[in-house]
Amino acid sequence: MSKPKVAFYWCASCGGCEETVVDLAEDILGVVEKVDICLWPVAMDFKYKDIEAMADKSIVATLLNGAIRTSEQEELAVLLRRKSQYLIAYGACAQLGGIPALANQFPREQILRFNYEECPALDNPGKVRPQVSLQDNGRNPHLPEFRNVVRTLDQVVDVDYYIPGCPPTPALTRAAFDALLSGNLPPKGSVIAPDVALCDECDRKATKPTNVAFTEFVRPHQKLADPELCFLAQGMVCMGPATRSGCGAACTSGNMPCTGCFGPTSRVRDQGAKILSSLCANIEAKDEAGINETLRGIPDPVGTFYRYGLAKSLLRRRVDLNMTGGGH
Amino acid sequence: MAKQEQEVRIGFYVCHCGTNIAAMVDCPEVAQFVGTLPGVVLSKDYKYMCSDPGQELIQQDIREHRLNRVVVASCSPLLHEPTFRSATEKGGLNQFYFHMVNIREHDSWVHTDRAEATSKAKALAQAAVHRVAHHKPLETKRVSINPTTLVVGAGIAGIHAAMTIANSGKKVILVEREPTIGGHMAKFDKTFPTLDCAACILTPKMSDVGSHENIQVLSYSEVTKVDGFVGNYTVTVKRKPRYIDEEACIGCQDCIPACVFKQPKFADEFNEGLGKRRPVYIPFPQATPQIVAIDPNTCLNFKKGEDGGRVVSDKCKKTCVEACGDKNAIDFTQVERIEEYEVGSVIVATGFQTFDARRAPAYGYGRFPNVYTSLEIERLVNASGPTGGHVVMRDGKSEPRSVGIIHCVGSRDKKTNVWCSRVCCMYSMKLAHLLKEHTGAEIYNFYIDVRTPGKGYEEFYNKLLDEGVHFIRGRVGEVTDWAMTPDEEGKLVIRVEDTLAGYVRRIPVDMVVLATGLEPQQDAQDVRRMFNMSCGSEGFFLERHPKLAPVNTFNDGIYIAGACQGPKDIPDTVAQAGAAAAEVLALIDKGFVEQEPNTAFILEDECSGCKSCIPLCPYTAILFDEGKGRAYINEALCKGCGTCVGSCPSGSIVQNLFDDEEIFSEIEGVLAYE
Amino acid sequence: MKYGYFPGCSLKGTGRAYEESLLPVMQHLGIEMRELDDWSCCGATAYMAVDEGKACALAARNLAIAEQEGHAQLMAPCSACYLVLNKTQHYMAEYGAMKRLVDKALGSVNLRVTRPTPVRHPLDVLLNDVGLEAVKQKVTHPLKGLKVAPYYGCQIVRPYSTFDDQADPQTMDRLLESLGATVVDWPLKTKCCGGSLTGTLPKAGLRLAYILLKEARKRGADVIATVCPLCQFNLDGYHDKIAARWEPVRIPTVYFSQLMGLAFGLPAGRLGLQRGFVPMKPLAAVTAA
Amino acid sequence: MSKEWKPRLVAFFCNWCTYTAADLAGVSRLKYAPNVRVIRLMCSGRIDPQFILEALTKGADGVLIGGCHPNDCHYVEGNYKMLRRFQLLKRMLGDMGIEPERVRLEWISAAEGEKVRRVVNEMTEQIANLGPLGMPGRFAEWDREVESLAAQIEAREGGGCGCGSSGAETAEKEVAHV
Amino acid sequence: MFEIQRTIKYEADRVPGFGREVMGVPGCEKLKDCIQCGTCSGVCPLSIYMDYTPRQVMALTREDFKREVLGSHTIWLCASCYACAVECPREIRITDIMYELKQRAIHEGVYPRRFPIPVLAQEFTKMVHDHGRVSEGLLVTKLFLKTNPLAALGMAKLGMGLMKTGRFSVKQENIKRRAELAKIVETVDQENLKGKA
Repeated sequence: MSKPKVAFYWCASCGGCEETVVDLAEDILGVVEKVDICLWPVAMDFKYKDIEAMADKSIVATLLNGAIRTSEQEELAVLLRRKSQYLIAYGACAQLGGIPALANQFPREQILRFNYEECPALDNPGKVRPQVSLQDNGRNPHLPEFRNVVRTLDQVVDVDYYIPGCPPTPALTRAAFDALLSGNLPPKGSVIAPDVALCDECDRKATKPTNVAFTEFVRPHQKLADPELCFLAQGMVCMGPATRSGCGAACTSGNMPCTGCFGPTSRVRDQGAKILSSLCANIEAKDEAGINETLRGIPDPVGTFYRYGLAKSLLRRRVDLNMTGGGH
Repeated sequence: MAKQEQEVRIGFYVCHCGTNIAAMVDCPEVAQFVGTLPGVVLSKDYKYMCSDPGQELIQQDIREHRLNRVVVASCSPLLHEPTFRSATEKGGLNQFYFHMVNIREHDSWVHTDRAEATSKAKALAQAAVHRVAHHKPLETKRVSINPTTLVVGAGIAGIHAAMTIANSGKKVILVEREPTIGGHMAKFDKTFPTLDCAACILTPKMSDVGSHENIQVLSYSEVTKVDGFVGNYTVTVKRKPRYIDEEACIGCQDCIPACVFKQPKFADEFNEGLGKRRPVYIPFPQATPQIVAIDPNTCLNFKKGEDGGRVVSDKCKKTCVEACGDKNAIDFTQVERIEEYEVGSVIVATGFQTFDARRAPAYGYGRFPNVYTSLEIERLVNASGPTGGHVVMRDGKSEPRSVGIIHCVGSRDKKTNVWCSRVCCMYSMKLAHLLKEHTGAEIYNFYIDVRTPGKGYEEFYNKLLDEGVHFIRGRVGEVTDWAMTPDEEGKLVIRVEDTLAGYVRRIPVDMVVLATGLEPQQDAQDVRRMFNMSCGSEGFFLERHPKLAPVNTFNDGIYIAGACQGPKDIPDTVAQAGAAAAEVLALIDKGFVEQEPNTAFILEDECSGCKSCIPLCPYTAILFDEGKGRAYINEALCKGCGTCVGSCPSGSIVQNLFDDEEIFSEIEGVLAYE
Repeated sequence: MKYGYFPGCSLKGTGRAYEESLLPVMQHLGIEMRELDDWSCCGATAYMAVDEGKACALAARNLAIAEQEGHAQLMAPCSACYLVLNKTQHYMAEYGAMKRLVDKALGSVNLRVTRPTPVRHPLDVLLNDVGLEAVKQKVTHPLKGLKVAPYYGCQIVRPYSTFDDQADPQTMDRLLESLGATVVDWPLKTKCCGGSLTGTLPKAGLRLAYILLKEARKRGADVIATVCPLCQFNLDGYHDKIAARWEPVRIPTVYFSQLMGLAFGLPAGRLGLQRGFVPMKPLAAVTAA
Repeated sequence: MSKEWKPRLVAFFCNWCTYTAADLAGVSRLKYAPNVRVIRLMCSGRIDPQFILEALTKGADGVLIGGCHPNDCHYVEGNYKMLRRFQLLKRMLGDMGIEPERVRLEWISAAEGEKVRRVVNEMTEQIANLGPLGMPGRFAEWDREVESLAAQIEAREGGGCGCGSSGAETAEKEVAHV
Repeated sequence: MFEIQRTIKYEADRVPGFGREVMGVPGCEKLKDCIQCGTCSGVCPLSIYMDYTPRQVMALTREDFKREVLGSHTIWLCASCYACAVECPREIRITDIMYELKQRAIHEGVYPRRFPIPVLAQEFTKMVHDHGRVSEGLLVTKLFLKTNPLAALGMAKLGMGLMKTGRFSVKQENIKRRAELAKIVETVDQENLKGKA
């Protein structure tokens, strides 16, 4: 009997998730022993044709990382969905939209204009932009279309499991493989991480007093953080209480507050709204002026609370943007 | 989260409420629409759902159609939710499988377009249908009732309520902020319409209260803080120093004439400033308790030095202490004390204050000495008043030969108080009668409308007409002291339109009496906050329902009686005090209350122990288990506001009756209908 | 302190003594008053009786000019002007339809009212902006012994005024006291002087003037102080007729600003005092009496 | 949206003050716009910002929050907690392109039936002037670009690899990233 | 001998809708709240001369007795002292209602012809309209010539006195931008017409 086939694919992502696969270190050998990696563009050459040629459901599991922004990414998502028994959103971008989804605050036209015309580091005197289709000396090359909206994987195709994180940890990845290979699978749609917030595993938990009343918020670059004290007790926005655990509290151990990459728990529909609710309720001031003064320390609530989750948030995208490239 | 173990089978009922709903909402159409929604097994419209047959219908359907959820669209849940919950329970279901839709107060009564109102009813009904599918069976919790009752305010309302409860063998703590109980009624001379003497009917009751074994009177004291909930309140009472040891004082009053002030010198509050008293005084002869008080603002012993420090004047010879002798009741070192009492229920009977006549400047109160308020006249005609019942004007000798009584001062006026004070017509006529009786003067009543709805009241009006008292229908424009004609010289001139005769008239009188209206006590808002009650827009305490729960408030275990709820006369006040006492006794006899199970609880396995919720609870019901590293809620302390639930960043707190799923589905449902 | 100045028609006609005394007094106190360019009649009480919309539009023209000229505040000494300009602002704030009508009408001649320009009465300015202390400092000839009955009339206390009590106004009382005068307490401070009825319906109108004069005399006043050109005219101009109808009640009526001028030691001849029918006795004579 | 559009407002009212005030408005037969649908909660402190976002995404054109006046909260200070959340939420919604008028917080005591009438009417008018928020419609519009792809894939099922090309339809529709 | 007069009012004597129309005018809304207490008449300095007291005018207006109200002396006796409006316990702006009734009386031409008050109002208005300002001397002269030339004689002495004290002039005051004023008035007229259409 041949080894089960496993695929890795990447869409709008930074490559960090691939690093995690590499970070499995020698364990990757154990994985390779048990499975057959049939597709891994970062490491191996392949052609779309090869995948298309595969029988439907012939891949046991595809771990797809990155958000979905272009038509090519959509097509591959659809294709891999069809070829795979289990499609796994791997990492924050595929699960929640991730950092790329912060682009959902801007109209496509503005993004293109900046990147191809206005960016100070740019040398593009002809202001040439990529074309979807081009007639050139009888050639007719195509490029993927840049979509208006950044999407999570499950906003494009059906997803079976999610492995969270920016990037996911090797341990969770291994756990996912173990579950896949053993057939001991959680219910469909599960996030492969504990369903408890980060504080649960944070070393600083004990240092959080029970009577926090915020009088100011400071950002990490404004203050040298106490290496042991709960960040919230220091007035620093930490997304930990609203974020799943499972990362081993990597950031807080490294003296940085949690930024929320593991996404919310299963009981929460909108991670940003929840941390907002919790932080604000605990502000000390009672009058509008005082409250707003305290809140000056959070100059960009969208960027702060939805750093990874904007595409998956209830609003998904800046709502006054239309679909013809224009907007506010 | 909670698994739906069985198929959801919803019964939906839309009530016509006679025509209250049906006139503006097409009830059959709503029923028809809801019948098409998933999970709805049957959908009916009915004339009166709250009636017996309506409730019976629900019970029968639950049994016959195996319903496991019930939704009724009718009036406000604040009115009939208990009714339908009970019907649901009688039908054999847990009562919390019921949900109510408000399509009367929030729909048919406030809208004018039938199609729109019907659409809204459908949307609201759909929301309830979505929501009720997520309802879970809940149990109410029983809390025992502390059988001691706090009565706040010892006017006639507080006195009557306290006596009623105490007579049934239950303990009462009666708090009064003045040095004596009795309230306004103690100041009145006669009471309308029977003209029996107020003191004769009130003072025996006062001394009964003072000596009742079940009543503890805390006079010269104020409630400052209330904690807890129905059945179990902790009340903090501030005992103001009266500089008299209440245990030691026997009420002999020997100290009063012994005071270095040979003559009474200071304005006497009880006599509305018309009389004088000494720094050591007893408000009036029948005061209860019979204990003197020392007023630190006038007593030389408390004289303040230039720097504000206490400088005992050498003029104070402490003659009062000397007169007290061995009793040693006078204690200048007394300070304010704070005491705590545990009670199960509270009757708030804090009464009213009279309108400040200076706020109606056209009538010259405070400018012209012979313009009086009605309360001043009560004292002036009172045999135990400052003049011994001899009606003389402020010069202390002349009797008025003509008196104008102006009704509605500070009532029915958008610039001051808009409401009718209910008692002024009657007390004005009573004073008219008494003034006439005492002086034989010509009496003119100036009124907008004479309102005498009460037993024997119209007859009293007839009696006054017989006595030749003038009744002039017209609201007085002004009271002045400038004369147009010789007979106006030296008089107060009332300018008024006699609206029935159709002439503007100028009427010179010696004395003007302003029938000032009743308004909420100055500190009514503070009292309201303390007891967690509501106020109407005019500032009187709001009853739970004007007809069906007139002495209840929105806070269980807190009742109101008397004029703090709205202007009323003595018979109505006493009736209401009795009603409040009956409510309290019913509560005590039942022994327990069932609490709405809307408390919150923390999902232990899912709490991360972030402690965000802990400081948010105003009742310190959330605690942290250091061992488990999790927070937990002490259900007994939780009052069910849900603030922690809305704030839990990982969604690990659940509020019964208002859990996230229920609310999300309600939101979705209310918007699902276009 | 700077104010736009809306004199109104009367201060250029029968009430010119008001302007003649007010301007130097204000100048003496260091207050700059700039007369609105090409102001038009406020409409007074008569216009309202003919067409409310036009009345508001015409009054608003002056508010627009004040705004155009950049005045933060507008001083209107005449009671009728004070009332009408305030009333126009109230109507525009309260009634959307009225505001739209006025905007349209003003817009047709490129005028615009975009913000409320506070309309102030000189008494309000003197008490609340200048302050009685500053007034007192300027007093060189205190009005010692002069018994003055302060008469406010109707329209500066009712119904839009916010600077004084409607039933028992005090600002002029306190101002007169600060000039050293003795203020006579009388109950008719705000009673109607008869308004325009003294001319059109003397039987009714003059009676009101008569009552005021009679009561002032009865209470021992040497002089009545007014704030309104029409009140001054009614109390000063009809003594013969009142005497013929009822009884002689001769008592001089002057503007409060004239009394201020006297107290400040400004030349009496330049305060318009010669314009009254019933002359005010020289101060010395009063004081001696 | 075939019917004439009318604003739809979802209101979250606290049980003790604003819900009671709305009952009072009913008992007093005050008339107001029928556009608001009330969801009752025990306290404004219970209002999770998720509820507001959920209402907006499910089709509400505006959300009204009613609580007890400061110092009057039945639960001491739940209303302050809502006020604090509201301050930041309003700003955040602005950053997300939602007009501030669409979300409104009002303190309405049990006695202020008249205020319920006024606020609902005012807000209905304001939102009528703003026009629909129409989030469900926007989501559908946004997702159309994905649906069109799915349709294309369906159409050429079994054909050669189309990866890297968006097909003629897309090219026609949109020739360049301009 | 005495003449008897019929005082009964029939429904036909009413002009239905009149009251509601008046209450629809800015400033007059609160008339509906009147409780007929008579405070207005009680404080009105001129009520003693009125054929109907202000209170009665309120009642008659609300009950649509248009002819009685517009024909009454009361509305012309109102001196705009605002005492009634300030004292009214129902906050009815009685003075403004009086203005409205005066306007209607003039508009319908039912005011007493040689009664000087409405003539004054109209002359005043005309002068403001034409010249932008009021020249009091000229106005009063015109008024007396129009209403009661004989009475003018009685006023001659007052006029002389005014002239002597430099307060009387028959010179017409004018503003510069009279066309601007005319345009404002014209625009209001047009808008009023539009409103009626």
